[in-house]
Formats: sequence, structure tokens, C-alpha cells
Amino acid sequence: AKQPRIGLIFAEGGLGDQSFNDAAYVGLMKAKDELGVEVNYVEPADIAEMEDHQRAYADLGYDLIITIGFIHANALAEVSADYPNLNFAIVDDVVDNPNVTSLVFEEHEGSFLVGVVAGLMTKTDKVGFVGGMEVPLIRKFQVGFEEGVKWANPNAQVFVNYAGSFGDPGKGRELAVSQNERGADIVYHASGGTGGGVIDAAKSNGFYAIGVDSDQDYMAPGTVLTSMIKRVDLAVYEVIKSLVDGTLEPGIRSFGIEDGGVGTSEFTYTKDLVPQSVFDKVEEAKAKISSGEIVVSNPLN
Amino acid sequence: MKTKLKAFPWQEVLIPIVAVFLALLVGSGFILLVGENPLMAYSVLFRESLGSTKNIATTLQRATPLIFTGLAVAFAFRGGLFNIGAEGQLYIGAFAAAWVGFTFDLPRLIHLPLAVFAGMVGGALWGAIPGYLKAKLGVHEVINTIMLNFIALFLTDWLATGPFHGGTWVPETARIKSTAALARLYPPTRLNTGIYLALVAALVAYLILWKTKRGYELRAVGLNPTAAEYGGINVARNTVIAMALSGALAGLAGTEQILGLHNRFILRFSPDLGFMGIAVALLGKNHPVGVVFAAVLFGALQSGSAAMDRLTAVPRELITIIQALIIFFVAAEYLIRKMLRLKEEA
Amino acid sequence: MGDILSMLFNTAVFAAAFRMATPLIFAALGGIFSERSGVVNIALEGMMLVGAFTAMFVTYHTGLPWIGVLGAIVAGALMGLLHALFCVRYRANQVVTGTAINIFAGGLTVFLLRFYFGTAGTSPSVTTIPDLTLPLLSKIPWIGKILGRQNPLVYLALLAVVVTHIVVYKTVWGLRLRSVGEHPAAADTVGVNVYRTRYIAVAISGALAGLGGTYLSIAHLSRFSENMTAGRGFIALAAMIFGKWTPLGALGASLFFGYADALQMRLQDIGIPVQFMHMLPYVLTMIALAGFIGKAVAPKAAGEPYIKEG
Amino acid sequence: MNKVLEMRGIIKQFPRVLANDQIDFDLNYGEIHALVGENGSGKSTLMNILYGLYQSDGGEILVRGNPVQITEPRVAIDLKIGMVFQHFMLVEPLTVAENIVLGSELRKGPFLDYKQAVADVERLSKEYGLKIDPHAKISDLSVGLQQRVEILKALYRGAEILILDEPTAVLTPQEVDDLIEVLKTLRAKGTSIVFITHKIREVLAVSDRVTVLRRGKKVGTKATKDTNEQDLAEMMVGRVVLLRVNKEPAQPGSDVLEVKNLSVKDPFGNLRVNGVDLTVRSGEVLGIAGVEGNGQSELVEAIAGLQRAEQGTISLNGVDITNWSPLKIREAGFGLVPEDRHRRGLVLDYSVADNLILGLHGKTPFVHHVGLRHEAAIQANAEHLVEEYDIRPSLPHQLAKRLSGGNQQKVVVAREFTQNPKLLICAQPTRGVDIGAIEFIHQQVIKQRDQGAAVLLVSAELDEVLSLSDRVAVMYNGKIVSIMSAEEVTEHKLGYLMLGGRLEDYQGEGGNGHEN
Ligand SMILES: Nc1ncnc2c1ncn2[C@@H]1O[C@H](COP(=O)(O)OP(=O)(O)OP(=O)(O)O)[C@@H](O)[C@H]1O
Ligand SMILES: Nc1ncnc2c1ncn2[C@@H]1O[C@H](COP(=O)(O)OP(=O)(O)OP(=O)(O)O)[C@@H](O)[C@H]1O
Ligand SMILES: [Mg+2]
Ligand SMILES: [Mg+2]
Repeated sequence: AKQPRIGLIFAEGGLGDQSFNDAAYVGLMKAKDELGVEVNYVEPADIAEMEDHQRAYADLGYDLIITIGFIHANALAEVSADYPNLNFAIVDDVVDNPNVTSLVFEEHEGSFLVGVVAGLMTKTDKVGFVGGMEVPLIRKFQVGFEEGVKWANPNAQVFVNYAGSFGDPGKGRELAVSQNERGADIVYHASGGTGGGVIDAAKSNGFYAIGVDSDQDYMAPGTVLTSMIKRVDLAVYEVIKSLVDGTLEPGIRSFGIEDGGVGTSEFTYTKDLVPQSVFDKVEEAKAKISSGEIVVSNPLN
Repeated sequence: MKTKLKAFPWQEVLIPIVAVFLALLVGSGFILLVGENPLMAYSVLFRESLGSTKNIATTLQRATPLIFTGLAVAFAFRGGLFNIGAEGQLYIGAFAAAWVGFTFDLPRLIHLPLAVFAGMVGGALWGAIPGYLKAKLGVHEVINTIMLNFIALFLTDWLATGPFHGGTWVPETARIKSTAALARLYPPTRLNTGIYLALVAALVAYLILWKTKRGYELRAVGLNPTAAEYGGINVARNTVIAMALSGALAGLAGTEQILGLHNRFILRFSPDLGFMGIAVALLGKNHPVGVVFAAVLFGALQSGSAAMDRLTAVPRELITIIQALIIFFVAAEYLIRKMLRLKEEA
Repeated sequence: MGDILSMLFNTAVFAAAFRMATPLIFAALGGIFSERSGVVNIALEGMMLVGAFTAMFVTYHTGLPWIGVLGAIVAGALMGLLHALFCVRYRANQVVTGTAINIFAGGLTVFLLRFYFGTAGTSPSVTTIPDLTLPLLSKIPWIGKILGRQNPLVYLALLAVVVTHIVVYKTVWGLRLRSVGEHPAAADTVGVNVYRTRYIAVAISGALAGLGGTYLSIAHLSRFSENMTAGRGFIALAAMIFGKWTPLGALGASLFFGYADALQMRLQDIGIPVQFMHMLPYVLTMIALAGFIGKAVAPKAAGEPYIKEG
Repeated sequence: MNKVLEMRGIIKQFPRVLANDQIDFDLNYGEIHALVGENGSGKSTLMNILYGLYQSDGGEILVRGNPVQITEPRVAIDLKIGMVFQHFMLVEPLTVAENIVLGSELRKGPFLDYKQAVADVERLSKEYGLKIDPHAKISDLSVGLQQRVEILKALYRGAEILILDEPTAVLTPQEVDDLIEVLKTLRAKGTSIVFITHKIREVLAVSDRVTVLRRGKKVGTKATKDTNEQDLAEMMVGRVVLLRVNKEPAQPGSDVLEVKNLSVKDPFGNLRVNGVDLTVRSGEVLGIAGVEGNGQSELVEAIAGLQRAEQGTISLNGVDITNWSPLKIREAGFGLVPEDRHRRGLVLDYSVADNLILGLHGKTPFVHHVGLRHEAAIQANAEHLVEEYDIRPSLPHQLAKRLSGGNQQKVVVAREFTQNPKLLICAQPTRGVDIGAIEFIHQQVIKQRDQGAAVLLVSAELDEVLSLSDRVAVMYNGKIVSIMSAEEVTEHKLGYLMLGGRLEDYQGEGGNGHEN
């Protein structure tokens, strides 16, 4: 039989963002290598292009068109309706059409876990959260983190700041510094490129940072305590695999703690800094979230 | 011999063509650097921007908002004002149009014009602020328009995620009612009746500037404010009006994007349309006709380069670089005039 | 309320203000050189970006951040020369050329980032210029807390203000610079080379903007990331005008802005939606301008290509 | 070899104009050579070629007997040629000393030796009797003083050949006298001077020889002593020129303009007009003489509504118009020929046709009631006025900046006069304008008067004041110091009053009324 053709459209920012676009790319390449599918991808310059790219792949009759980021949702709702015989997928949002697979993540749960780490590791009982922009998705990270910190350490206080941009590391740095001035010794960021500044601040001012989306531990070894990883690569690979296997079932596929869709990094550089008790507590939280004993709030619901 | 070229009627057309050619020539160096074939890449660029009716429609769709922002900047320039704030005015206009679009339930005949009008008014008010501060207090409009760009972003950030959040995962407002949407002209492309609006705006801008008393006054203030004052022209009032009309045009750019493309207000939706408007205006020599042509050039570059990204391995940024090169060379008209003359003599 | 008041005079806020103002100061000084020579420079943003990239790139390969600084100065100056080539020699519209440079710089830096590092977002982390403690200054009670320990580039920015002031107002070249920006024909009739003066001025402008970018990538931070200037070039442009095209004025305006930004970061939890706090520096700037300064007059010839007749 | 300069067969072709058509011109050592001709006859062009600003399309130049290629001003400066431009080449925000040394600065390392510059300026200014404050900013100086700076600039560079392009157009009579003295001093010290002017009296007063250009061609060169006023005027214009205005005695009617106790401050808060009372009647010309800078400009601007009156009232035909907007004042029947046509009078980038409706652009027939322009009416108006006022070239679509100064002035005059205003203010109406045009403008002023307009003439040109006015007022230091009927006035008396002398103390011709 002919090999399935997969088209992937990135979010704004495109490849090399060391975040979910890159993760999606990894998943796509893995599928290419392991499943033998034919792949193509494109990096849109702006929102206005999304629909054009979706239609272009659809016109070429791609078997599965994967779109990365909620920014595709509006266009995809229309395009997928116009091409009922093709399969579509979207990461980070839900499009309610019979031929669309929506791949979403339980970021609040992952953030809960790094919150647990922060709550236990802080010496000052003060930790910080730096968000890029205050949008619903980022609030999800914030709330999960806050609940995780509180669950592990009821005395701890969480400072919350937003940079107003996902691309201003200078601001990220200053926000982290200001939180550090107020006593925070661990700062979690969910702020895209802004986060580079958070990590730099932690490195030069001697506190810990927590990375986000992909494994950012390497960005400042020993300073980035851990990262809240969102396995977009897994989601992309899985959806392609189910297409190849013929098991693709459109609808919502949620990636959470149980299936390893979200979680902490491997603590590659910080293993020796973190006491076993912390790892134990993280495992406990995982179990309790999986079992439903802990319900992490999702501000979007 | 020297004057022969002057008589050549196609000169105004020839210059941008030669400019684009030069830019592509320089750009091909970069393309070779990444190991791709420039001819291939450029043929895609050309075919996908102008090679079929559908592609032309996409090009025009990309050009539409740029006509508006280009006109906005040009209009202010004619009044002696440098409006770097089209981006902010665009956002305010866009939000206003969206608000009318999703809030009211009205027959199409009322709803759409009302939404468009709201977009204009939103942009006009945002533009009038730096106009007023310049007229009354002499504050340089460049500073205030820059500041107001940022303020508009944060304000609409708040509106669209706070009081008017659509309730989804996405930072955007509710969808506008279909009665407020601009109709699509050539589906599935998203070319919409906004293009007519843009062409009408260009015509109106031209008429205002050159065929009305108001335009006479605006341009006089732009060219020589002391003489304008002597001629009984109220410089302050015309400054505010120029900025307000400029803002209204920028607001229409946002309006078209919302009512014609996105159908809801999305946070930070504009890919620097306001800033591109500056280049469009000046390339178009601040004349509405020139602005339309410059905007179409940019629109073609954008739609063609999107396809180039899809169909070739030339990276996205290279396309941006080629766009910049084209702007450089089109702007350096003098260089090209000189080059052409050299060729003539040789 | 007490919180807010104590924050207003907090030394940490002032120290942050200097850090945040530094890239603005460099770029605004760059703007002054260019516009004083009669060339409008809205390309500060792009020149900063190229500076930021080059500083990171050179430092990455040499491990020596000060060589990175030199590299950024050179790269910035080259961008300046490019701007000058088009708008002095080829008489292109200065604003269009500036826009083109901004677009060009955005594309070029990401292109190079991908070409050399295989990433488009953030570069690897590089060695930075470490902060410096000034032994004497740090002992002074209040000032010491603000300026006693800062990055050398912060001090360099302050020094650059003084040097720029001297160059513009006390040297022969500065005299020629000002005359070229005000009345190029007059300068020409007394034998001042208008074109050369503009080339040099715009190159210096680029070099200074490049320094501003350098501060971002290898002093304040330790990496380059896509479009990391985030509009600072435009704010520097505003600061230059706010400061009436004078070095000391630009310093004041940059510090004012940096201070307001530092302040809003620390007041984000007073219960107002955070977007309004983000607006604060911009709103305060507008209020300050409306409140206490009058008309600013640009160098008269700014924006016009000088064309020798006949 | 007694020629310091020879220009032979100079040709300069501009896109549409042959500005210099085979012109020969020479200059002896230590002579003052006047260069005269109508507006646009090619004088400035010829001298710009000599100074290296324009490149000629033909001909040759010899300086001190050697053929030279003057490719740029630097070369001219090195040849010790200096030029004082028609439109000053001064950098306004800089000081006098900075302007003078610019381009030839003395350095201390990279630094400007400002002390030395100031000392040099002081030395030169003493040597040539050109008093100036080296520290003053150019923008704070009167035009007369600015011109001094220009001359000092040339002298500082050691100019032996000095070109002055219309140096007297903007000077007061006293300043002109001073300048003539300076030129004579320079000549005595061996400087050779080219002196461009439209004023024949000046030619006769100071020059040794005179060359006349007309429409780009040389008409001839004569020794000044072999020519006279009428002769020169005819050579310039190519026809007989009336050098005196023919006018009937005035028939004054009712009071049109009444100014009472008017005070005006400049933007810096200095009181420039100080309690002025003034009446102008219909059918008369009231001339205001005075050294520039004594408040005339502010007086005119306040009447026109362009500057605020601090105190006092201005009424037009009995209606109080104090601090009305310029538009309302215009509509009340007011016309103004402003003193600076480039600053106030014209939008240089507008066409002649559009300039001819400035201020009327909102009125019928130039605009339809919906605010649309009435192009046909605008065109008709332009064609009519271009014809009536002999504006050349007669192309209504030509941009105003492409016209010569004289023709630009005619555009302003045509526009303001054609409305038949009840009150007409003419401020320096013939500045920089050739004698043919002066004659014409003067005739028009008298025509307005005879049609019943009240005319207020402000002029630094005593000749003009004397020949047009029915009554003469003298303004000094913000005040009207005296108003006399035309018969009572003599040039000498005016000069005395203008410099602050008091009428009671006036001793008559030959008296020792004032010190100098
Ligand atoms: N740069 C130029 N481009 C085109 N034409 C020019 C230029 N300069 C001068 N001319 C034309 O050359 C002719 C001579 O001008 P020029 O300035 O020499 O006259 P002028 O004798 O100095 O007049 P005026 O008495 O008004 O100063 C005019 O017709 C003018 O229009
Ligand atoms: N670009 C141009 N094209 C055509 N003619 C020009 C141009 N620039 C200047 N001129 C002409 O050059 C001549 C000289 O210009 P200049 O400014 O010296 O005028 P002018 O008549 O001497 O002015 P004024 O009498 O007001 O001092 C004018 O006659 C004007 O018509
Ligand atoms: Mg002249
Ligand atoms: Mg003249």
C-alpha cells in the first residue's frame, strides 16, 4: 500500500523554539524513521497564514494534517469541515469535528508536580512563578503550581508575576530577580523565550529555576532544578502511529500524568541535590492524582 | 541621450521591477548558502503569489490590511505627522469592531456597517490622542504613538482575556455574529469585501487630500505650518484631524482582519501590520495609488513566501531577509535610476 | 499603600532601573549621533538585535565576552553603514531603510541562529561579563546600594553619556556633526564633508545600538533569543526625543522609563489587572511628557537626503 | 596682469532653463564689481559656479591668471574665494564663533579651541569694524548681524575675492550704510569684491564697475562713473522704467484700523510692542519706518491675529477684532503681504494656483458647499492673476518653489490685493525683488489706496516709505515715536528718529542730532 503522508504545521515561532514546536518535530521525525511515513512540514509566519497552509496540505490530499498550537483552532474548525475525508489533529486545543483528533495536555497536573518539588526544596518558604502573558493556558500552569506548592508545604508563599510577553528574556530576568529580592529561592516559569531570563537570573543570583515544556535542565545545569515536561513529541508520534495502525479515533486525547504525557524531567544535573524524600513525595502526588485522590484545579473548566 | 530615458513612460513601473530583481539577485546568495536552488525557490515565489486566480486572491487578501495601514501612515505624513502608532490604532479598532460584532444582534445591513464604523472610530480615537497632545502641548507624536502601541496591546490583552474573554482555551473573544462578517469573495481563499473597502478608502483618502478644502488645509499644515496659520488655517485642529483620520484608517485594517479573517478578536493577532504600513506608505510615496501598489507588492511577497516555505527547503527567515532586501532596493530608487542610465549610455 | 510608598524609594528598584535603562541609554545615544547628523534612525531596534546576536556569537566561539563586545560594536557599525549607504548615498527614504533594516535584522539573526546552532529560538548559554563591585562607590550609603555593584556595561553606558556629551558639544567633529544635521548646505559651503560626516555618525549610531544589544545578550542575560530586544529600540527612540536629542536628556528619559518598569514589576500584586501594571511605564512617560516638557525640536535636516546641486 | 578673476564663456543649463549663456565676467584686484539684473537673470548661478556649488557646462575660470577647476567649495576656499549667500548659510543653534570657524577650526587635539575661536572673531571684528558678540546664538541675531557673521566667515578664511549675493536686500538703511563702509574698507585693504544687488543707488554708491545680466545673457559691463540710474535700469529690464511712483494726493476717508494701547510679547516673554496707538484711514497709505526689530513685525502679526495681543484693542471698521483668529480677521476684510514670504506667505510645495487661494480656500467660488474644491474656479483664478500680475513663468501648475523670489512675491501680492481688502498691510513688500517688479508692486499699492483701501506699509526701505506713504510713522523700541505727514518728512529726519532720536530735539539737516 501507499505510505501515508503526514503534513505538520507549526505554531508561530516555528522550529528551534526548544519548546513544543521542536518537540513536535521530534515526534514527526520519529514517526518518519520508525513508521516509514512520508512527512512534510511548514513554519507559518503569522496567524493569517494558518488556514492557507491547512488548505494547501488538504488540497494535496495529505492523509493526516497535524497542527501545533491553539492558534490553529479557528481555521481548523472550518478546514476540517471542508475536507471530511481527511484526518486532522491539533495540539493544545479542542476542535469538535468528527475528523479531528484533539491532543491536549494536563499541564496543571504537571505543574502540580514541580510545585511539590519547589514547596519541599525552598529554604525560605517562598517561591515564584513567572508567566509570559496572563492567558488561560498559562493560568493553568500557575494554578497547578500553586496547588502543588501548598500541598507539599502549606507554609510556603508563591509570588506570581507576568512579563506581558513570551519573547522578552530581559523582563523575565528582572521579574525573577525581584521575586528573589523578596525571598523566593525557586522560580518556575511558563513564559516561552522570556524564561531564558528567569534561568539566567537564577544562575547569576544563586537560586533555582524550574523549566517548562521541554527538558530545560541543560540550559543551566545545576541551576534548573527540574522542568515540567509536556510530551508533544509523544502526542504527535502516537497520533501518527494510530493512523498507520488503523486505530485512529478522532476526538479528544488527553495526555496526563498516568501516560507520561506531562511530568518532571529526569533531574539530570540535580539528582544529588534533591533528597530522596522529595522524589518520594512527587511519586505520592503522581499516584494520588492518577487515582483521583488529588484533583488539581483546572481554571479552564 | 541622457534625457532619453526620462521620456520612457514605463519608468515608474520599471524601477520597482529592477529593484525586485536586484533584491532577488542578492537574496540568491543566501539561498545558495543553504544549498538550495534560487531559481527554483523564486519560481515558486512568483507562481504562488501571482500564478493563478486563487493565488492572486490570496495576495490581495494579504495586501488588504497593508493598504489600510499604508494609507494611515501616508495620511498622517501628508499632515506633517509621523504616525508610528498604526499598530496600536489597529488593535483598538479591531477590538471595537469585534465588540460590535459579538455583542449585538442586528440585521446584516445595519450590523456590518456598524461594526466597520466602530472599528474606524476606535482607531480614530486612539490616533486622536497623540494628535491632541501634539496640538495642545507640543508633545512629539512619535513618542506618544510608540507608547500608545504598547498600551493598546496591553489594553486589548486585558479586554480579550478578562471581561470579554470568549471562555475557551484560547485568548480570544467570542465569535462575531455572521451578520457582522465581511463576505468572502473567492472561497476558499479569505479574500473578502474588505478589499473593496480598502480601495474605496484609498480613493477617499485621495479625494480628501487633493479635492477638498480639508485636504488643502491638512497638506498646507504638513508642508508649512506657519504659512498655513497665516492663511487662516487652524493648525491644531488639523493636526488632531489628520491623526484621527490616520487612526481611523489603521482601525479599518484591524476591522478587516477581524470581520473578514479571524471573525473574533484574537490576542496579538497582528503580524506587525502597522509597522509594515510605514514601509508601504513611504514606498508608495505617501500617495494612495502608490500605497495600493506597494501593499500589493508586500502582499505578493507574503503569500508567495508562505508557499515557498511549504514547497521548498528555504527557511522562513531567508524569506524575511529577501523581503527586507526588496524594500531596500525599491527605496533606493536613485541607485536604480543611475544604474539604468549607465546601461543606456553603455 | 505603605508598600507602594516604600517601593518608590527602594534602592533595589533604582538598581533595577539602571539595569533596565542600560540598553535604552546605549541605543538612545546611538539615535542621537544619527539624527544629529540628519539621518533618522528607526532601525535602532534591528541594530540592537544584530549587536545582541554578534556578542553572543563571538563570545560563544572565543569564550571571551569582551571580544564579544568588540564584535557587536563592529557588527552594529556595519549595520549603520548599511543604513547610511542606502539613505546617504542612494538617497533612499530614511524611514523605509530603517524599517527594512529592522526586518532584515530579525530575519538575519534567526537565520544565523539556525545556520550555526540548529535552533531558531534561543542560543546556547555563553560566558557573561560579570558584575563589578566599585570599592569606593559601594561604601556610600544609599548610592552604594544602587550603583555600587552593577555590570561593567552599566557603568560603560553612563560613561558613554558623558563621552557623547563631550564629543557632540566640545569637539571639532561634534561641531561639524551638529552643523550637518541642522543645515547641511551651510556645512558644505565651508568645506565640511556632509556625506562622510553622516557615514561616520550613522556607523557610531549602529555601534552604540549594538552595545545596547550586547548588554542584553551577554551581560544582563547569557544567551541570544529570537527578537529579544522586544521593542527596546523604539523605546530608545522615544527616549531620545523625550531627552530632546541631548545625551543627558536621553539618560534621564531612559532612567525614568527603566524606573517605571522596575516599579510595575514590583507592584503587580496590588490587585489591579496585571495588564494595567504593564502599561505603567508607557502611561507615565506620556504623562511626564504632557506635564513638564515643551516642544522638542528635531535637528532641522533630519530625514532629508542631502543632494548637492548642479 | 591686473585681473584677479576671469570667467570666460560660462554656460549653465538647468533642466528647463539656460541660466548662464556664454557669460564673460572679470574682476580686478581691489575693485568692487557690481552684478545686476532682474530676478532669475542668472547672477546667483554664475557666482555659485565660481564658488564650486554648481558645475558649469562650458567655459573656463582663471584665478590670478591660472586656469582652475572649482569642483567644490573647499577648492574655492583654498583659492581664497569667499561667498556671502543670498539665503544665509548659518547654522542657527550654533554660536557666532562656532559658525565662523566651522570647517576651518583650530583644534586642541580633537577638541575645538573655542577660546581661540572667540579671540579670532573679536580680532577680526575689531579690524574691520564689524561689531558682534561671538557667543550669541545665530537664532537670536537680527538679519543684519547674521550677515556680519557671514562676512566674518569669509574673512576668517582669508578671502581675497569676496562675493556678496544680494547682501542689502534684508538690511536697514543704516545697516546698508555700514555695509558699504565695510566694503570700502575691504577694498582699501586689497580685497576684490563682487556685489550683487537690485538697488541701483547702491551700485552707484560703491562699485567701480557694473555688469548687467538679462535672461542668462550678459548685456554689458561699464565703468560705474560712465553710467546712471536710468541707464542701468533700462539695461536690466530692457525698457524704460519709472523710478518714482506717480500718485495723486490721498483722499482719506473714515478710520479703518484703530489700534489702541497695544502691547505684544514675543514667545520668550519680552515686551516687543509697548502701548502703541495707531489709526489708518481708508484711501491713505500710512508708512511705518523703523530699524527692523523694533516691534514692527509683532505689531503686524498681532493685527493679523498671528500673535496674541497682551493688552489694548485693535478694531477694524469699528469692530473689535483683538485676538480674533486669523481667519475671522481675514473675513472681516483684511489682507497681508507678510515680511517673510517663505515662512508665512507661501506653501512652497504648493502650485502657484494653490498658493493663489491660500486663505480664500474655504470661500466661494473655490469650494463647493460640501467642502469639495472647485477646480475650475481655482484654475480660472490662477490664470487670471498670473496674467494680471505678470507672474513668470505663466504656468499655474508650477510649484511655487520653482519661481524666482520676485515672482514669488508677485504671487503673494496678487492674492492679497485681488481681494480688495478694506485694510491692507504690506510688510517689506519688495524685498529681494528686481526693479521692474518693484515698480509694478508700487503701482499696485497705490491702486489699492485709490480704490479706498487703508494701507499700512511697513518697510525698512526709506525710499519706499517716502515714495508711497501719505503719512509716516516711526517705530522705535516697541513704540510709535512720531507720526508725520509726508510733506514734513525728510530722509534725514527719519533716519534720526529711527535711531531713537526725539522729534523735539531734532536740529534739521546738518544738525548734530545723534551720535553714531
Ligand atoms: N537648481 C536649479 N535648478 C533648476 N533651475 C535653476 C536652478 N537654480 C537656478 N535655476 C534657474 O536659473 C535661472 C537663473 O537663476 P539665478 O538664481 O541665477 O537668478 P538670479 O539672477 O540670482 O535671480 P534673483 O535676482 O532672483 O536672485 C532661473 O531661471 C532659475 O529658475
Ligand atoms: N529645483 C529647482 N528647479 C527649478 N528652479 C529652481 C529650483 N531651485 C531653485 N530654482 C530657481 O533658482 C533661483 C534661485 O533660487 P533662490 O532661492 O536663490 O531664488 P531667489 O529668486 O534668488 O530668491 P529670493 O529672491 O527669494 O531670495 C530661483 O529663481 C528659483 O526659481
Ligand atoms: Mg539670486
Ligand atoms: Mg532674489
